[in-house]
Parts: sequence; C-alpha cells; structure tokens
Amino acid sequence: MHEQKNALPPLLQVKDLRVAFGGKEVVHGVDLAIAPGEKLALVGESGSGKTVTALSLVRLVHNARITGSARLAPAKPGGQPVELLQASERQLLGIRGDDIAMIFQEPMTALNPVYTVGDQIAEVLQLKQGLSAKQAWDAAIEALAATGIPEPARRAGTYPHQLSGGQRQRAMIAMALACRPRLLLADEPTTALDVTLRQQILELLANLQRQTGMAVLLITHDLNLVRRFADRVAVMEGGHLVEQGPVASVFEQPQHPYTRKLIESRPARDVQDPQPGAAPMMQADALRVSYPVPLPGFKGWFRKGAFVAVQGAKFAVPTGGTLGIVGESGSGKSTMALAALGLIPHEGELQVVGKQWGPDSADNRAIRRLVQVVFQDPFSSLSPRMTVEEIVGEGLLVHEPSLSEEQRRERVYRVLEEVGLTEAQFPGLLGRYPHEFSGGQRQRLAIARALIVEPQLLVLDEPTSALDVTIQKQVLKLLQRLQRERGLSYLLITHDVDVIWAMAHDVLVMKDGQVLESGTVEDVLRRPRNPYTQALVAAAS
Amino acid sequence: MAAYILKRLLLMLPTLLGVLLVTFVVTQFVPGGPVEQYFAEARAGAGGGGAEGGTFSYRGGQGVDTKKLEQIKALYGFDKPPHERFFQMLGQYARFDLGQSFFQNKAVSQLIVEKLPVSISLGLWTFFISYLIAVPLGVAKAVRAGSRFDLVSTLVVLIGYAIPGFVLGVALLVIFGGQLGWFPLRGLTSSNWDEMSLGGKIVDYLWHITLPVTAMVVGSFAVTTMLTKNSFLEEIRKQYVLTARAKGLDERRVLWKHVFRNALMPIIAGFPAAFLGAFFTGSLLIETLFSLDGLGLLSYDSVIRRDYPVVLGTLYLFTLIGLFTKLLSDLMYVWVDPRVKFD
Amino acid sequence: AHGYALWGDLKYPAGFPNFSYVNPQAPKGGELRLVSNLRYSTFDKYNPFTIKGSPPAYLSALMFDSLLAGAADEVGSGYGLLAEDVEVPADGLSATFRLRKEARFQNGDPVLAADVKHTYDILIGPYTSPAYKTVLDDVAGLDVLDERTVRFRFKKNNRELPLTVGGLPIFSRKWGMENGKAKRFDQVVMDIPIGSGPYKIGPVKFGRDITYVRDPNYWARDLNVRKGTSNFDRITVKIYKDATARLEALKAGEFDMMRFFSAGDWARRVNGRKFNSGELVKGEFQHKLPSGFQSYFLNSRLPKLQDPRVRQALGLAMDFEYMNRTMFYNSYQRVTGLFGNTDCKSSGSPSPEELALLEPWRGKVPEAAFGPAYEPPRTDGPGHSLRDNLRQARELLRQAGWEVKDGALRNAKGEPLVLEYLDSQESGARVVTPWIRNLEKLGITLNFRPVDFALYQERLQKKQFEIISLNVQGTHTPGQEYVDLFGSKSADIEDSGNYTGIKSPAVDAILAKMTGAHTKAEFLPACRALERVIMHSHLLIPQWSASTHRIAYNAWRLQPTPSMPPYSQGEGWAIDTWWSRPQQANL
Amino acid sequence: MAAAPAAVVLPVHVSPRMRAWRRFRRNKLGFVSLVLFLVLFVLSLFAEVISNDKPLVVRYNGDYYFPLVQSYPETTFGGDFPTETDFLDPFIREQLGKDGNFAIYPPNPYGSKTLNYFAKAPNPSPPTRENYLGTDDRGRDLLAQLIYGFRLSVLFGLALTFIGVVIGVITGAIQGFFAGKTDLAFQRFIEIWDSMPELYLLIIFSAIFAPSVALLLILLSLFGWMGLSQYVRAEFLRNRQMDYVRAAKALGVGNGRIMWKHILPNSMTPVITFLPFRMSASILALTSLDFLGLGVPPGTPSLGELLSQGKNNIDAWWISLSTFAVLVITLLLLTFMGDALRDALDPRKADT
Ligand SMILES: Nc1ncnc2c1ncn2[C@@H]1O[C@H](COP(=O)(O)OP(=O)(O)OP(=O)(O)O)[C@@H](O)[C@H]1O
Ligand SMILES: Nc1ncnc2c1ncn2[C@@H]1O[C@H](COP(=O)(O)OP(=O)(O)OP(=O)(O)O)[C@@H](O)[C@H]1O
Ligand SMILES: [Mg+2]
Ligand SMILES: [Mg+2]
Repeated sequence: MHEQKNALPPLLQVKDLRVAFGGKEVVHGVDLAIAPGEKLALVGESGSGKTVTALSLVRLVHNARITGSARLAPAKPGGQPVELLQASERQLLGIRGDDIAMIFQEPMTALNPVYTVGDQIAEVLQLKQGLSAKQAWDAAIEALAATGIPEPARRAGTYPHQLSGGQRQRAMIAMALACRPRLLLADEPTTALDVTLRQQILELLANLQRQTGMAVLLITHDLNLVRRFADRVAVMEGGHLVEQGPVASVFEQPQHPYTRKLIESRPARDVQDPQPGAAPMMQADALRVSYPVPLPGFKGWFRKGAFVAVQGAKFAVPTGGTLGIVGESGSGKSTMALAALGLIPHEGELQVVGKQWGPDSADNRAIRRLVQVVFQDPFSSLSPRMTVEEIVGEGLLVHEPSLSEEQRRERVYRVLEEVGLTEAQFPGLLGRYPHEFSGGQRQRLAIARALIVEPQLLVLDEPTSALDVTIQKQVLKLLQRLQRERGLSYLLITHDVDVIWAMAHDVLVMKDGQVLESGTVEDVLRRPRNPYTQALVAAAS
Repeated sequence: MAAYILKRLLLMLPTLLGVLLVTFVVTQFVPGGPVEQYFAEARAGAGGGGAEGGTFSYRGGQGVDTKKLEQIKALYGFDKPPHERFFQMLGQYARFDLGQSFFQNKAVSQLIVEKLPVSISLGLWTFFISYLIAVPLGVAKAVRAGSRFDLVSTLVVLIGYAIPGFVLGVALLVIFGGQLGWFPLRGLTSSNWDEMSLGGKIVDYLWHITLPVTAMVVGSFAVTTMLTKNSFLEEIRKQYVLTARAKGLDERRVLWKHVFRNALMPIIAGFPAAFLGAFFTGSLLIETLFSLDGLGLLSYDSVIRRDYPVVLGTLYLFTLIGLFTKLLSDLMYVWVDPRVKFD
Repeated sequence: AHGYALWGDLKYPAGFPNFSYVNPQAPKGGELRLVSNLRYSTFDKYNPFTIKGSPPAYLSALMFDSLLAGAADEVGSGYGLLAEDVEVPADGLSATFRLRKEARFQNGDPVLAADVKHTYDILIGPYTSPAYKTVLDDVAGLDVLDERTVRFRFKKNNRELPLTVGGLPIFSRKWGMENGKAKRFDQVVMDIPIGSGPYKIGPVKFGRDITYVRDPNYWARDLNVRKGTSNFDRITVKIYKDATARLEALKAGEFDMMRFFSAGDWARRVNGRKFNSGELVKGEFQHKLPSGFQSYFLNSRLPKLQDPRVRQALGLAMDFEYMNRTMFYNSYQRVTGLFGNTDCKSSGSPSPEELALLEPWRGKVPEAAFGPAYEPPRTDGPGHSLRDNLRQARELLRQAGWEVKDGALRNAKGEPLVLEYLDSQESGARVVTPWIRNLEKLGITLNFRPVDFALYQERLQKKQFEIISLNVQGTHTPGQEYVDLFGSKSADIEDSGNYTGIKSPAVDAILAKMTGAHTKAEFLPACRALERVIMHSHLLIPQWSASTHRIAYNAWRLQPTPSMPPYSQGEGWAIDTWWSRPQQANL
Repeated sequence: MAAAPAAVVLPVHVSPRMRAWRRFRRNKLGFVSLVLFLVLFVLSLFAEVISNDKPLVVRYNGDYYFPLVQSYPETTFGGDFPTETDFLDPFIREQLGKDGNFAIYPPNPYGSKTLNYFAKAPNPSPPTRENYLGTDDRGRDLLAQLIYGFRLSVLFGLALTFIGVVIGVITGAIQGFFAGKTDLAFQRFIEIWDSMPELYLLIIFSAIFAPSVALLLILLSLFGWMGLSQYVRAEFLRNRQMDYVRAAKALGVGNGRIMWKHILPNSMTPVITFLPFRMSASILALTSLDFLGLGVPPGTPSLGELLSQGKNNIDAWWISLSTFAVLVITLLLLTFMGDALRDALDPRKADT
C-alpha cells in the first residue's frame, strides 16, 4: 500500500499477476492499481493477455494457473480487504456481480442462448438487489433502454440470437451495470457499436461513475475512446505491462516503443479505383429481409409477425472496389450481409457475379468459391471442436480438393502468417482449438479462413473490431494489397469511420433497416446530407 | 407454432393408419393363430376346463374337416378376407371401440383399464424415483467429475444397471419376501384391503410396491445419471457459464438454471414422453415375479397367444398416446431451446 | 346297478357305506389354502365350459356333481352320484341313468332329466370348449325317458362311453337365465354356476384369489360316495404368477400344500425354516397311475428316419441313467413301453394269445416283437456301458449304410445325418444336451430348435418336425385315441395324433382288436401285442416318469389320511379326504 | 508484413488425433480400463487355448498330436469311434496315461460345449477343484461358459452397437440437419417402424430360418437404432442453428461435411454416453429373447443365457454371481472408457 501515491487508497491492487496455460505463461507479472472512481484503460496488442488478466481477477479462467496477488479494498470503511486470488468460492460469489462486474468480449457466446436477455438481466437484479420478479423485469427494460436499444420492452423478451451484434453487446452492458458494481471490468464493450452509440455508452458509464463512484477497467483497442474516456492508461504487450500513466502524458510522450507504434498507427488509404465500366461484383435492388417474430397474444398462435430488418436496399459492390456500409447498431447491416451471402431468405433483386442464389446448395457451390465472409462474432462462427488447420484449411478441401495435404498445410501457414498468426508466436498453432485464442486472434482466424480460397468478393462484417490498431493496420494493408493484386471486391461493414476512409470506394449509410444515403466516400463522408451521417462523421473526427 | 401443431395433428392420421396397416399385415404372416389353438385344445381332450381329480378320461382327435374349419374361422372372424377385416377394424377404432379379446371375456379397453393400476404404480414410482435421484446425482457427478465421489457413484450406479431387473427381483423376493418375510410376495394390495382405513391402505400399498419398484428402479438410474453428467460436462465449460458466474450467481443457480436447461435438452425434452409413458409401463418379468396384473404381461400374453384384437387394440391406443407425447416432446425442444426450429 | 365298471368288476358292492380310503368320521371345518396349478395365472369367469377366458382352479370339481363318481382306489369304474342307477345293455350302445330323488342343485331345485339334457345339449353346442365335442363325439344323442331318467345313445360299442357321460358335470337349466330367458351360453360368464356340488363360491378377489365355502346343506353329504370327503369348510385358491414366488410363498406359509413337478425344485429348493421345524413336510407318495409314455417321437415320414436301425441307434445314444443321476436326482423311472404301471403292459415273451395276434403279420412287424418284451438300453452295470451302447449303435448304423466320413456320419450319397429336435421351450435344451453329445460321438448332429409355442403347435399339426418330445398320459383303458396315435388312417391327416407317421396294416389290425374287445381277456393281449410292435419299431425313444406324487404340506394345519389311494392325482386326495387339524399353532 | 518465404519450414506439429489420444491417456482410469478391456478381449479371442477340452499337445505311442489345430478320431488313441476324440473320457485318459504318453491340457480343461460327463455331483454343481466356478444346469463348466460367453457377447455387442450407432447417427443427423419436411417424413417413418410388432417379426423369422447369431444381429439392428437417432436428431436440431454452421455454409462446405465435421463432433454427448449402455444392452438382448426360443442358437455360450439360468436356479449362487461379476466388470470398463473418450473429444479439456 505504501507505494500508492494517489490520495485515495486503491480499490484494486494487483501485484505480480501471472497466468499460465498448461505450463505456458501468457501473463508475466502484471502490476496494476485502480482507485475508486478511476477509469483505467488497458490497451495493447491483440493476444497480449488483456482478457486473461481481467478474467483472472474474478478467477474465471479455465485450466489456468494464476499466481500473484489482487487485493480488493473493502466495501465499507474499516472492512478487511479481500485477496481475490485466494478468496474462497463463497466470498467470490458475493464479490462477482456485486463488487466487480464483467462485460465479456464476445457477447454472442457469453449470453445464455436459452433465456431471453430480459431474463438474464432481471436475474441479477432479483438476486443481488432483492427485487420482485416484476420489478426486476421493469428494471431490466430500463437498463436496456439506458443503453440505447430501441423498443427495449420487446427486445427484453427476445433471445440472444435474435439480436444484432451491437444489441447483444448492449444487453451485456446492461447486465453488468444492473447492480452498480464498484469495479467494472469492461472487455471491449463497444466493438460492435457505432460511434454515436459508443458515446452514449461512455456517458452512461461516466454517469454511473459520478453517481456511485464506480471504477472502470476498460479494455479496448479504440484509442479515441481511451483519450476521451480514461483517466489513466496501461499498455500491454506480450503478457507484460509495458507502460502506464495518465492518458495525457502517455499519449503525448509515449515511453515504450510499442506504445509509440500504437499511437502512431492509423489506417492508411492505399487503394486504387476500380476500373470504371466493369459490371459490379454484386448488385441488389429493393432488397427486403424480414425475421419471423412471435405476435403477442392469441394471434401469435396462428401467425408469425415479421420484423423487417432490411427494407428496399439498393447497392452495388464495384468489381475490384469496396463498398463500405456504416450505420447504427441494429440497422440491418449484418442481416444484409447474410442475405447477400444467400444464407437467409430475402426478397427483391440480388445478383452475385451475375448469378442468383439458388435453393440448392450444390448450385451455389460455384458462387461460394467467389464470395467469402468474415462474420461479426468470430468465436461463435468457429467450430469449437475443429483445430485451426481444419478450420482454415477447410475451404481448400472444398474448393481445391486436388491439393495434397502438404500443399494444403503450406497454404494454411501462409495465410495465417499474412494475418499475423505465426508458429513462432503460437507453438502448435495448427493443432490449436478456437477457445485457446484471444478475441483478436480468433477474428484473424476468421479472416484467414475467408482469404485462403482466394475469393473475388469478400463480405467483411466488422473484420477489425477486435484488433488493436497495429494489427488492424496490418490486416487492412493485406486487404488492400489483395485488392490491388487480384482485383478483390469487398463489402465492408464497420463502425469505424477510419476504416471506411482507408478502404471504401463507395459508402452506404443505414439506419433502421433503410438505406439513408449512398455514394462515393468523398461524397458521403465529406458532404453528409443526412443528419445521422452528419452526427456519425462528427463523432468520429 | 399453432400451424405446426395442426400439421402434426393432421399427420397423426396417416401415421396411425400406417402403423395399423403394417401391424395388421405382419400379423397375417404370423404362424399359429387362434384357429390352430382351437384345434390344439380340442385335441387335448377333456383335460381342460377343470376335470382334475377325475379318474377317467378320453382323448382322441379326428383331424380337421373343412366344415368345422369354416365354423371355427367364422368364430374368430377369419372367414372374411383380410382387407375387409382391416377396414372393419378401422371403423371400430375410429369410434374408439377397441374390440373384444379372442381369449378373454372382455373388451380390450376394459382389459387395459384393469391393468392400469399396476402399470401406473410401477411406472410412476420408477419414473419419479429414478429421475429424482438420477438427475441430481448426475449433476453432482459432473461438478465433481473425476473425484472419488464420482468414481464410487459410477460404480454403484453401474452395478445396479448390470443386475438385470428380473435377477434382482428374484433376489429381493427370496430374501426380503420369503426368508425375512418383511415384504409381501405378490399383488398390489393385501386381501383385506377393503376393510382398511385410508392410512392403512396407503401403507399397505406402499408396502406392496416396495420390492417391485426397487427391482425396476435400481437399473434405471444409470443411463439418466450418466447422460446428465455428460451433458453437464459438455455445457459447463461454455462461455455463458462464465457470464453467469461473473454475475455472482451461486453455484446452484448457475447449474440448475443456466446449465441445466442447455445441458438437459435431451432429458427435459424427453420428459413428457417418459412421464406419460410411465402410465403405461409394463415389465413382463417383474409383473410375473410379483404376481401383478399389468400391461407388460397383457401385451406379452396377447402376442404369445395371438390375441390379435388385444395386440392391435393396445397398439392403436399406445400409438395414439405415443404420437401425442412425441408432439409434446418436439414442442418441448422448442420451449427448452428457442433456437431449435423444425423448418 | 349302483355303478358301472368297464369290465364289470366293481370293487364296492351295492350299499357300501363309504370308500375305504376315506375317514368317515373326519371332522369338518377349517380351511385348506391351495395354490393354483393352472398354466394361466388369473381367472376372468366362473363358467368353466365356454371357449373364451379362464375359470378359477378347481371350480368344476368342487361345484358340479356328475352322474357317476369315481373311486380313487380303483380304475375304470364309477358309482352312482346323481344317478342312483345305471344300466348298460349288452350291446353297449346306450347307457340309462336314473337320478336320485334327493339330488338338489345348490339353489334347492331338484336335479332332473331335463337338466342333464340341457347340460348335454349345451356341452356339444357351439359355445363350449371344443374338447367336449371331441369327447362326446361317439355319443349319438340323449333321450329323456321320464322326469328322472335319461338315456345316452352311443354310435358304437365302446366300453368307456358310459363312464364318459357319467363323468360329465351337470348344471341347472337356470344357470345363465336372465329375466326368465336363457342367455346365449357364451354370454354366461360372471353368473355364479348352479351345480349340485359340495362347495359354493365364497369371497373372491377377482382374478387373484377365490375361496370356495362348503355348502352345509349339500344334498349328498351323507351319500356313500361322498362320505368322509369335502371336509374343509373353506378352500382358498391363491394365484402366483411366478414359480419362484410360489415356492417362497409356500416356505413362508402362505398356503398349505403344493405338488411339485420339478425334480430340481424338490431336491434342491424345497427346504427352509418351516421344513426344519416340522411345520412343513415333504411327502413322496407312491401312486399306481399309469406311467404313460413320455418319449421322443421320431417322424418316420422323413427318409432319414425311415430305417428302424437308424432309429434304434438314436435311442442307444440316450443315456437315461446319466441324466437321472446328474439332473433328476435319481427321482425318475425309465419308461419302458406304452402301458407302464397298467395291466396292459407286456412282459417276458409273448403269450399264446398275443402270438395269435402277431403271427399273421410275421415279416411285416419287427422280428423282435416275437421275442422278449421291449427294454430300453441301459448304461449301468457290466455289459451296459454307454460305450457298449454306442458301439452297438455304430454297428446298426453301418448296417443301415451310414459311415463316418470327414467327421460326420454319412450315407452312401455322402449326406450327413443332421437331425432337428423341435421344442417349444428353451429350457428343453438342458435335457437333450447329453443326448446331443452322445450322438456326436456317432457323428450325428442333433440341433435343438426352440420355437414359440403357437408355432410349435402348428408344426405339430402339420407334422413339420423331425424329433419332438411328447408326454402322453397313460391310461388303464387304452382305446380310440391309440388309433389316432398309431393308426394308418391318421398318418396322413393334418392335426392327427400320429406323429411318428407309422402306417402298418399289422398295427391297424391289432388296434381294431383292442378297440373292439368286449372282455378283458380279449383286450389285454391286444394291448400287449400293440406295445410290442410299437416299441420294437423304435419310433419312440422312451423317456422317464415319476412313480410318486411329491407333495409338500403343512402338517400343523392339515391331517392327511393314512395312505394315499393309489389312483389319486395328488391334490385331489388332499382336497377330498384330508381334514383340518385343530389349531395348535395358535397357542 | 514479410512476404512468404519460398519454402515455408513446416514445423512438426501434434495432430488433433494425437492430442485427443493424449487427453485420453491423461484419464488414468479410462486408460487402465482400455488396457484391461483389451487384455480381456484379446484373451477371450484366444479362448480355445485357455479353456478347451482338447489338449494342447498329446504324445501317444511316440507320436505327437495337436488336437487344438487338427481333430483326431478316437481310433487314433485306441478308441472305438471314428469321430472326434473326447479327451475327458476316462477311457481316453487312461490310454494317454499309459507309460510314455502324456497330454498337456489348457488351464481350464473344458470347452464351451463340453459336458462334464463324468462328474459325480448333480448339475448345477458348486465350484470344485475340477470346475473352478462350478457347472451350469446341464453340466458345462461355468468358467468356460463365461470365457466363451464374454467373447460372444462382446463381439455381438460391438457389432450391434456399431450398427446401431451408425444407423442412429446417420438417420438422426439427416432429420436434425435438414429438419422441415425431411424431418417430418422421417419421424413418421420412425413412428411406424417403431410400432412394428418386433416380437412377431422375430416369430415369423424364426419360423423361416434356423436361429443364428447373425440373424439375431440383423433383426435387433433393424430396431436398435431408433432411440439414439432421436437424441442425435435433437442435438442436430439445435446445433444446426449455430453460427459456425452458418460460417461453414458460407464457405461452400457441402451438407455432408457440415454434418460430419462441424455438427457431429458437437453432438456426440448422447452417443458417447449411450455407448457402454448399448453394449451391455446388446449383451442382455441376447437373453431377453431366449425364453421365447428366439434367442441365440441353443448351446451357444452367452452371458444372457447364464443369467436366466441363474434366475431359475437361485440356489446355485455361483452361476448368477459370477455372471453378474463379469457383466459389472465389462460395463465398468466400458463406462470408464466412455468417460475418457468424452474427455478426449473435448478440446476444452487441457491435454498436457
Ligand atoms: N484456454 C487457453 N489456452 C491456451 N492459451 C490461451 C487460452 N486462452 C487464451 N490463451 C492465450 O493467451 C494469450 C492472451 O489472451 P487474451 O485473451 O488475454 O488476449 P487479449 O489481450 O484479450 O487479446 P484480444 O485483444 O485479441 O482479445 C493469447 O495469446 C491466447 O492465445
Ligand atoms: N433471428 C432474428 N429474429 C428476429 N430479429 C432479429 C434476428 N436477428 C436480428 N434481428 C433484428 O434485426 C435487426 C437487424 O439486425 P442486424 O444484426 O442486421 O444488425 P446490424 O446492423 O448488424 O447491427 P450491429 O451493428 O449491432 O451488428 C436488429 O434489430 C435485430 O434485433
Ligand atoms: Mg481479449
Ligand atoms: Mg451486425
């Protein structure tokens, strides 16, 4: 304690935290302190151990050996501090959710698939605050509303798989905040949110912090966010904490080379214009996609209502160019991507390389080879019982069955290296399973899986949301290079205006299932006509 | 959903028809029907009936003459061509008239109703006891997978499973019924049941079913227990469990609320079928052993004696019930796991 | 006459006071608890005569009287019960019964000729068990001569027919009447039977237990044929569906007596506390019932079984002594012929009367029939080892053209001798195993083939089998049924009793003599000649029989008569003549 | 980003199967069970050498004979019959006991069908020096019965389980994966198929064919797959909605491969759980039909038959007890193996 220079005694004091998986250490002695009400940002390379660090504080890592110390200050003055790493399971029960709440990085897999989100939020309220079922439900709806989810009353009654990525993430946030914890461990809480919503969430956190003195450990890749939100920042690289200090000083005078690299990395635009006049890679007109939803009351017995997620969309992906899609969370971007991939039924015109999706999977095989996708939630899109080699190599098996095993493996290695995953970094890389990777690494796996079949059109749903700026830059560069060299086309969905700037030729802005405006990047982003777009651009700069 | 239910309900008709047709056709090919048995009885001579003690008897057969054959066939309705019989049967079944037994003086429906008390007793108790023990045990084993508790309970459960019910039943019967005389040897109730007070009746009933239910239950744990355990282990490492833990839920809630519903998809979903099935449980060997008159014995007997009306009648009824429970199970799937879609 | 005997030699004279094997002073009272010994383990009707359903055990015997009553120490005779007088004319083509005036049904009505006629009409009618029609096939009709006299007319002179009709249970016309109208007989199910017997139906746990209570006003309680019988006030019959449970219940004292059929049970499992204390007693009672001929029947319709030498060889491979020692606890006797334990049994060399019957057929019947009586092969004692028998069998087979080649016994065409033994029970395998083993030594393969009971019956009816095992009950008065068993005519009829497929004019002729015999002196030589021919044809491989009734009973509750009448069936002895001991156990 | 080097040095890496094997090995109980089971199974495959009424080697009048391999008629040893020698026969024993002659018998000198014809005690007889575990109700050596019965039962169980699992998984997978009309139609088919009067079919077949293990295998296989099929269907119905399936579809992976590689590994819990039970159920299935005369050909050594003998001869405790012990041990080994297999197939379990 004597080292503590702050006026307030730290809420959480972490010393020499080490985490090892099966003999391999991934976090090598982290020292951290968070004061009450403090907002500490933890940034760092993808796979540097941020998530593991946070999880080990509440002892929720499987198969790992955790050593070191993490002391949580007592809730009431005069109480005993709790040594988290030694505390009994029973003590931890009281602490989790109450004192320390956690927002998980991948909201799809982190929510229980068989309960409605409302249920899952209300559960904490009932348990920790002793509310009645009805009160808790109402409070849950309120909490959802506070995160900016439209129609919160209806959304509370839906299951996780019926929500968009951003909505899930917000449900996760609502759940974590429901009990007003003293410390919030937020692991990439805003990756799936657009800039405006990000702001709303940050405000929400700030409010809470003001009201209850909640401290926040924010793990993020978004340096803008750090700048705006955090008091202090800590930088991790390869399992070490390489630098920490007040935001302003770290950003102005970064000490560590990695920090410097991080701050200086900005996605750069390095794309050529597509050849004019070429037929578009993908073309859609009056595209309409709806999901069946139960109707309330007796009517629901006989008919399903429909929730229209995309309405009258018209777009074209230029051959050798990139169509960027931005838009509010829940506006139907992912839905549109799924429709474009022929994975959910749609109405209206949709043509991929001049063909339409047929009902038969065999017919579609040819198109599949040309069109690949990176899903928004990488974890759930990776088969948990397949190894990296199987996952990444599968595309080759399907589309280039003539390759020998050696050749295939070589291709797998190459594409993995291109997305920044090497054997050197991960011994036994090919034999690993998805759960053994960090969020960003999984995202890169997903990208590698799509790239390996050398498609002509790549649908990218938030491909870089879980990546730190350096890796993001690397990946974008790769994409740009492929476009240059092979004339790849991209349908790029992102919340990150920087990425749009770096990549897109045309842009489409969506809100509530409608296309608000579209045009070239310059047109849309420089001279936004729609108020939403204007707000978006303003928030991003 | 309602449309799906309606579709399934409508589909029951062809299914039922198919079931009945298949069985009916099969029964046409089974050797040794009631007519043959009639002749066998005629051949046995006046030994049947109740002539024990008589010191004179006469035996002899005359062979089958065609006129007699026709008569006997008519007696069992075999004089009509099969398709006619089949449609006649369908007509009856449509009115829920299950017909009359060939060999017993009873309507098939009456026979079933009479056997129900035994079947329900055996079925429900076995069902409840085995689920009430097996599921929590499975969960406990999953939580403590690999511990000594896990090992020992596996051992116990499997030993129970490995003893065939009838061998265990005999052992129980001989030891606790015969040698020690603690439990009665037969029946569901004592002979003076009617004179007992309500409490007495309950005690008497429980006293009677202890051995048979024990014999049935002991072997029934294992599968459910191991299924529960393994499903739990499958789910328990998923991420949403972390979330639930992170929420500060205690272990019980994590297991019984969050994991349970995911893990026990097969078990919960099979629940209605198992439950309804419990009403119609039959266990030939246990029923025989403890002189219980249940459906197990009825169906076995009717098969062996070629009592086709009983075979087909019970089949019709059980299929009907089976179809409903199947539908219920399928609906349970959706209820348990909202991601499940049948289309 | 006061009774009728097959050969006219009634043991008891007119006006005898009681049968000699009963205790006329036996005290009445108490309860006899029995266990049902029927194949089915429930009951669902009170009418023992209809086709459908199962009646409770012992109902027929306890509730119905017949015209004549048999004595358990005598065979082939009946004494007037309902009938005070029975007349059979010399031509044997009818029997006239005069009913007793005092005979009463349990409802108080007198038993009249009309009731007898009603009973007869019903029994041969369409709604009763076909067995009655079979039995009464030779009865041409029944005439009511007056209110109390009936005459049965017979199609042929068969000495046994008066006993057959005399043994019919007689019931009242009022049984099954509803609102003054008679129901169709197959609808008479739950109506309490109206008979004239000593017991009525008492408390019933339907389908499970039934108690018969003694009718204190039983009309014949002091009649000579009934004196000293029916001593128990109540007879309760309990049903256990499983043999083990039944045995345990006996040991636990839940019922008072039980007859055992399994040698293994009797030797190994009938024991326990109550046996040690003397409460339960194991009694083996020698009887003189015909041993019958439980045998393996060889289907000689098959070419491979046509040669008597082959059949004899098969028989030589069966080692009864081994089986009796290792499986039956030495409790059985070997069956040696068709008529064991009766006067019809042949022994020694044929008598002149027998030779007279056989001689015309010399050359057509086995030569051995003219020699000493048939003796099954033995394996005990010097010169009688299994090895000896097998050597002999090998020799016979060789003569018949079967030699061992490539490990199997083959005929000239090289076909191996493979036989199939058909049984309806898996448990039959145990008993044939040693036989199979011994046949193997000869190079013969015998397969055990168990099939479901109904299928078994069908196979038997259609004669689609090679070897089966049948237990043919014995009789003192073989008759028509032997024509069915061994007659040429029945050899080609489906559903006949001629399983072996024997077709021999000689046998037909002897059978005709046997069934047509008018005196014992004609009858016995025919029987013996038949036995000689059949046994020496080696169509049957005789098995074994028990000469005792094995009965375990509760000696504290029951008092048996000093000795068992020789022709009693076991349980009947107890039910009829035992009485209840004063209850000392309660002290 | 470094350009890919011309020759990528491919590091040796541990294959997933290897990792699974390691995880399996880590489960000591399961591993030991596997070893033990294999030992027992292999031993039982050599049952003829362990338990047989034929000597391994015979020296008779200066010549050597190997009755295990070749059958010698009794006449070879001075007997009467040209059929195969019964080496338990006192006569033959006497011949072989003469000077210079000898015979080396297997540890348990009885075969599966050998009657101890020269025993003194009535059958079933309790354990003696001659019959280590006693005899069954017809005088066959119980130990021999158990050894041969174990072999037959395990082989039968393996075959039946294998067939049942294959059919069950395939049908369940098809229904669950395609759902909709396929599922609806297939379910109806199963309903009808399931209600087929199995017993009657058996009776009909037994009227036509002589009983044989193969026939029984076919008949039981016809109906043995449905339970598992339902469970697999349920798992597939759920897992087919998973995102990773969607991802595979987007990749253009064919349905077959999606089912096999993506969904099946994640739907294996019921399959693995039921494996040991199906095995033992198959073993018991051999009995259940016996009392109908529809079981294995009579005389075939099977654990099931021994169990029913045990029931009928409750006083002959050595029959039921030893059979029961064999069953329990088999089942335990199988279950522990199943446990380890489940661990091995779960990559989330640490493997080092
Ligand atoms: N279960 C596991 N077994 C083995 N290694 C693991 C496991 N979980 C994580 N790792 C490794 O630990 C390291 C740190 O992972 P962590 O999830 O903390 O990264 P992160 O900093 O959160 O990265 P990202 O920003 O990409 O989410 C990674 O290299 C990852 O591969
Ligand atoms: N299976 C479903 N059933 C019903 N509604 C759904 C389903 N899936 C998505 N939705 C709804 O459709 C809308 C569009 O979802 P989509 O996932 O396309 O949004 P998005 O634009 O990708 O948002 P985000 O940026 O948050 O990922 C959302 O309002 C969501 O709640
Ligand atoms: Mg992370
Ligand atoms: Mg989305």
